Amino acid sequence: MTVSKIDVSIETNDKPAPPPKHPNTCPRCHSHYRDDELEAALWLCAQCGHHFPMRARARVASLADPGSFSEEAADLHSEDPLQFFDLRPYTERIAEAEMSTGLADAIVIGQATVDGRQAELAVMDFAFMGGSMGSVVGEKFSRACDSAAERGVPLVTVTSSGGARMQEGILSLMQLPKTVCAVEDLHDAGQAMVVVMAHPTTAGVLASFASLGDILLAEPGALIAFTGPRVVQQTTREKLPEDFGLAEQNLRFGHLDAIVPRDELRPTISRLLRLFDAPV
Amino acid sequence: MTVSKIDVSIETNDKPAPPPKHPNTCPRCHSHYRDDELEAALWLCAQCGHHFPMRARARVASLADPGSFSEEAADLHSEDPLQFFDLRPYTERIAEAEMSTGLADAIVIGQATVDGRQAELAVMDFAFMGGSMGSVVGEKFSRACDSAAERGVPLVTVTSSGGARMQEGILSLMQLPKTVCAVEDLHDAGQAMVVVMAHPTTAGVLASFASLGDILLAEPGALIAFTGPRVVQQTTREKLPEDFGLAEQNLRFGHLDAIVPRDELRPTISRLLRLFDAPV
Amino acid sequence: MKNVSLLGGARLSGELERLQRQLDRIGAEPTDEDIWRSVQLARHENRPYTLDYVERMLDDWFELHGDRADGDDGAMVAGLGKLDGRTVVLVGQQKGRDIQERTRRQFGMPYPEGYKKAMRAFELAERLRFPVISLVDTPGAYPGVAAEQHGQGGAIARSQAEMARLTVPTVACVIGEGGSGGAIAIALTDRVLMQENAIYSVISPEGCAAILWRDAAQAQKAAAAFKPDAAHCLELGVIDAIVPEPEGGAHTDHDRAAALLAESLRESLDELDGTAGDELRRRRRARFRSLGVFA
Amino acid sequence: MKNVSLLGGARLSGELERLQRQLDRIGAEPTDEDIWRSVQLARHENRPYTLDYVERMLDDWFELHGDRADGDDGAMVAGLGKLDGRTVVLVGQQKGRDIQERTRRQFGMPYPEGYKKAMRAFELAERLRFPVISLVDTPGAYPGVAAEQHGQGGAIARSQAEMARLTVPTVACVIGEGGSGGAIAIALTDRVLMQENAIYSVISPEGCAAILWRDAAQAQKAAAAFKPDAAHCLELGVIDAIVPEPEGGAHTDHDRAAALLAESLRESLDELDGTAGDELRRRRRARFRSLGVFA
Ligand SMILES: [Zn+2]
Ligand SMILES: [Zn+2]
Repeated sequence: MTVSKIDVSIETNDKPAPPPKHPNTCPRCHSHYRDDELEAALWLCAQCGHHFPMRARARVASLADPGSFSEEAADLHSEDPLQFFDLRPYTERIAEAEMSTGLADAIVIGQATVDGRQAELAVMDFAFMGGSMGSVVGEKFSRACDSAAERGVPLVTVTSSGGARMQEGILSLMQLPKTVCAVEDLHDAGQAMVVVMAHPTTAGVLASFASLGDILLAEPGALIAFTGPRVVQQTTREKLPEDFGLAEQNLRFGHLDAIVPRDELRPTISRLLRLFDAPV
Repeated sequence: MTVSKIDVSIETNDKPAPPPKHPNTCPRCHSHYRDDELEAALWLCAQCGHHFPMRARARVASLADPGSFSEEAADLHSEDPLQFFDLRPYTERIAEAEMSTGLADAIVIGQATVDGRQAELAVMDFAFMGGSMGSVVGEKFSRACDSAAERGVPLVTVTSSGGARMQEGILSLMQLPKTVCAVEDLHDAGQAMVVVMAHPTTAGVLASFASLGDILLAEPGALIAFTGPRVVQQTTREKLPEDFGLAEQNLRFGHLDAIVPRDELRPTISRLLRLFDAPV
Repeated sequence: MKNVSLLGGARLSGELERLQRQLDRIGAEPTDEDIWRSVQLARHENRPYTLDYVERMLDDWFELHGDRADGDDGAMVAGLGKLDGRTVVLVGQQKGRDIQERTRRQFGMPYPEGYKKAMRAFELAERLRFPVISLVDTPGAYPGVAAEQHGQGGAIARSQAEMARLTVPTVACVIGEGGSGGAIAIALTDRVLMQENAIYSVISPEGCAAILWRDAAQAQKAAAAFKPDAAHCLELGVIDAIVPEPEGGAHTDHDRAAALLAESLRESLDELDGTAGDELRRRRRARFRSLGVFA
Repeated sequence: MKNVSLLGGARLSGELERLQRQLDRIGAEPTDEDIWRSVQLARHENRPYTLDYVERMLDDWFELHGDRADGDDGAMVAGLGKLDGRTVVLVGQQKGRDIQERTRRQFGMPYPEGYKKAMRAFELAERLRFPVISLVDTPGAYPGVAAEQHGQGGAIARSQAEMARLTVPTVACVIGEGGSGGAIAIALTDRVLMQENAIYSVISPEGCAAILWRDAAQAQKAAAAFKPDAAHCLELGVIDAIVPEPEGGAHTDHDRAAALLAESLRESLDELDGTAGDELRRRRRARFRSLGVFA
């Protein structure tokens, strides 16, 4: 009997690396920041440029023209189709994530303008259960595709995900083909998708809609991997290259169009919306 | 001023390797054969399986059902659009090739049945100016595509070419896009192409129709390269792998579906014609 | 079990009836032990693999090799064959029978090169109007350095996208392990079938246990929780039908297993016959877009 | 020169007139010295390269990187930009200006990875309905071990096939060396232009001389024989129009050269505007299928 030792899922799923002593300590240069300092600086380290995690609503605010964002499908909530119970019930984990993030799930979608040009935004939030992709993420992303197609505007997607929502079992896996089909429908409607991969973009999200953008951007230092370094190391015992799975390696191997620092994202997306003739 | 030292063309063009003392001596195991022995054995060395060059008409006879081959466009001849003259005039080289091969140019096309199934055949002949691709090769191959499309039958192509017909200058290069367009028209008509790459299939032929077959077969030991080993060696000074550019390497690197010994070609093609539902 | 509603909006009534019949036949909800037995049978070393079925189901098999770029991935098989006189393109992961073959085929875990080979086969099918059969049997896509460098995630995404574009009939069957992204990469099809003792899951039981229970040895508990068995997949609308296996499991009688699989594939292809290509595609996308549970 | 008939059957009469005007302007047949001067100017180290034109002709340039498989080939540039307010996809080989850049860009000789990057750009153009502009400037595809192993011949063939399938308007211009298969890989377009001092040939003069004269030093003689200059290419129907350069050659005034090129590209795109996609494709294929001289 062959028992596979392979785990192709997501090492970071629901289990983010332990936070440093103070959450606003830069892991690279150890500078400390107050919340308002980081917020004013787009959560970039002023000393070394490290990209701190950025929450979905802050991300939307940093990209959309002030007051232009109109959220869609904000009320969609996960069900518990498998009555899943590991060390705790899934329903309890969701309730806790809702409380701590103020979000209904790991993605926010809606209409906005960027420098006066219309776009649809779909922005993931790693803080909600590791940005894992359950039914709600799949459904909301798909609706963002439809909204963009119907209004004839490009879709701008920001990804950050540890992978599957294991508690939804096989339905979590089905969000891969579901979102792929939604992107294909968007493309058939003649609309473009720009993807910004933030840290981390892994597993199911990378293996579905995130890789299907017409333009693929990434933030510096973001982990972009189907299987992350720890699982690769454990499974294959291979020696890993220095920058294994990082955005920089992905660019070198031809998987990205550009690495764009966070403070240049807005002008870059603005330029792309002009190129895609997004309506004013 | 950058003067390029790169010659991306064909080392074997019009300049085949010097023949061994006796043309029927196996270059691998040095066995000798009479003409009729080789002919009876499909020009395969009985001792080591070496594939001797095979002429176009013999190839047709080995694939088509007896009496079924009906040649097309047999009367097409090259013109001399550039009045090309190197050490000798192009017209003289053509006349000589015609005399020595009994062919009008480096390809033979026509209708045939294989095990009772209809197909179009397009078979190149390296003996005619190194199988170089001039206007006549391009035109006849394209007509073979049209004939196959019109009759609703698959096209079976056997390639053997050193590359471009330099004496036709830029028009020789234009046979690449020309034959590519012809294959696209064939595919749009819903018909399949099987390609058999015989030694050597290089340069322009490889970089156009030969690579576009739905099924790519090769004979054992055939050189299949855009740039052959000598030019690669001279240009880059790289150390070449043992089997550089050979069919075996191409299979390993994913560029071929199968290597098929010559005496298995006919049953293989017959099977593919069944799979393509070629008319009886 | 009946309190979980039947999902998958885009179905025809005839299909709903067949679903109901299958649910009735299954009868009682599988116990945790039943589920674990499926996990073990799905991985049984004598279970028939893709090429075992090919050799029993198809005539005139011609295997395609290579991705036309980097290599020929042994973990993915692609080719042409005749199923009852009809030419089909077949793709499928392939595990190895002995240790040499397992190594050569990476235990059925494809590199990006494998998915590119599959995509090439899909393109050929589309060009020449052959239906596609996809046999899913993988622990997952290969988790290695070169696989990542060559774009494993992107390859899986693009393979699905390619399948979402096809206008020929397509049928997938999970014949062993349907492991995660590596499986769905070739399973975005008009009909999705699953053998009685196959499993289909977003993560291996061991992986799930290691993450959620902090203990890989809790695999049986994890499997019971995420329910990768065919009956539950059918109930959730993830698959369209269950393919019966010989009494005791497919490994007990390869010939009989192949005959049963061939019959189900034929039935699915017959159902899809005569539907226009763009309508097939529209329904295929609607089918997958309907999957998920939310409020 | 007039005794060689005008080839290229599938032309419209308006285009024939323009051809005739251009032939008249050229006047006398280029001498062997004229041809050799073109060879030298086409390779001049100060000649504008693809990115020199991009920066002068296009607004909002966004460069695409990578083939989504193996790497990002510096010898091939691809991106999006605005030409007079119209979004276009542009691809082109890129030589290097200094020795570091030349090395990084392999002297403008793409690997298969470069052609795959171009194909990706073509697909994007097709999907989003942008016209394609292709700037050709290469001694040829890279002749190395890895390039062969990754399928140089197949990549060139498939890039052409991709271009033959597009239903958006496409224009190519040879802006320097149009060297052999490496050039035609991105030049199967609705309109093919050539700058006054560019060359377009099936082999380099040195390569031709080495093979036919058994002496690479006879390059000038070879060039005179196979006539890679714009006037002869126009006469043979291989190109549709000649793009003028500043007096003395494009290297003397990059801005002026870019303005002249932009004007010709704009004119070509305007001509193609309003023709249905499948008709564009039909004419494109007919154009290339008409090339050749035989009896
Ligand atoms: Zn810092
Ligand atoms: Zn021998």
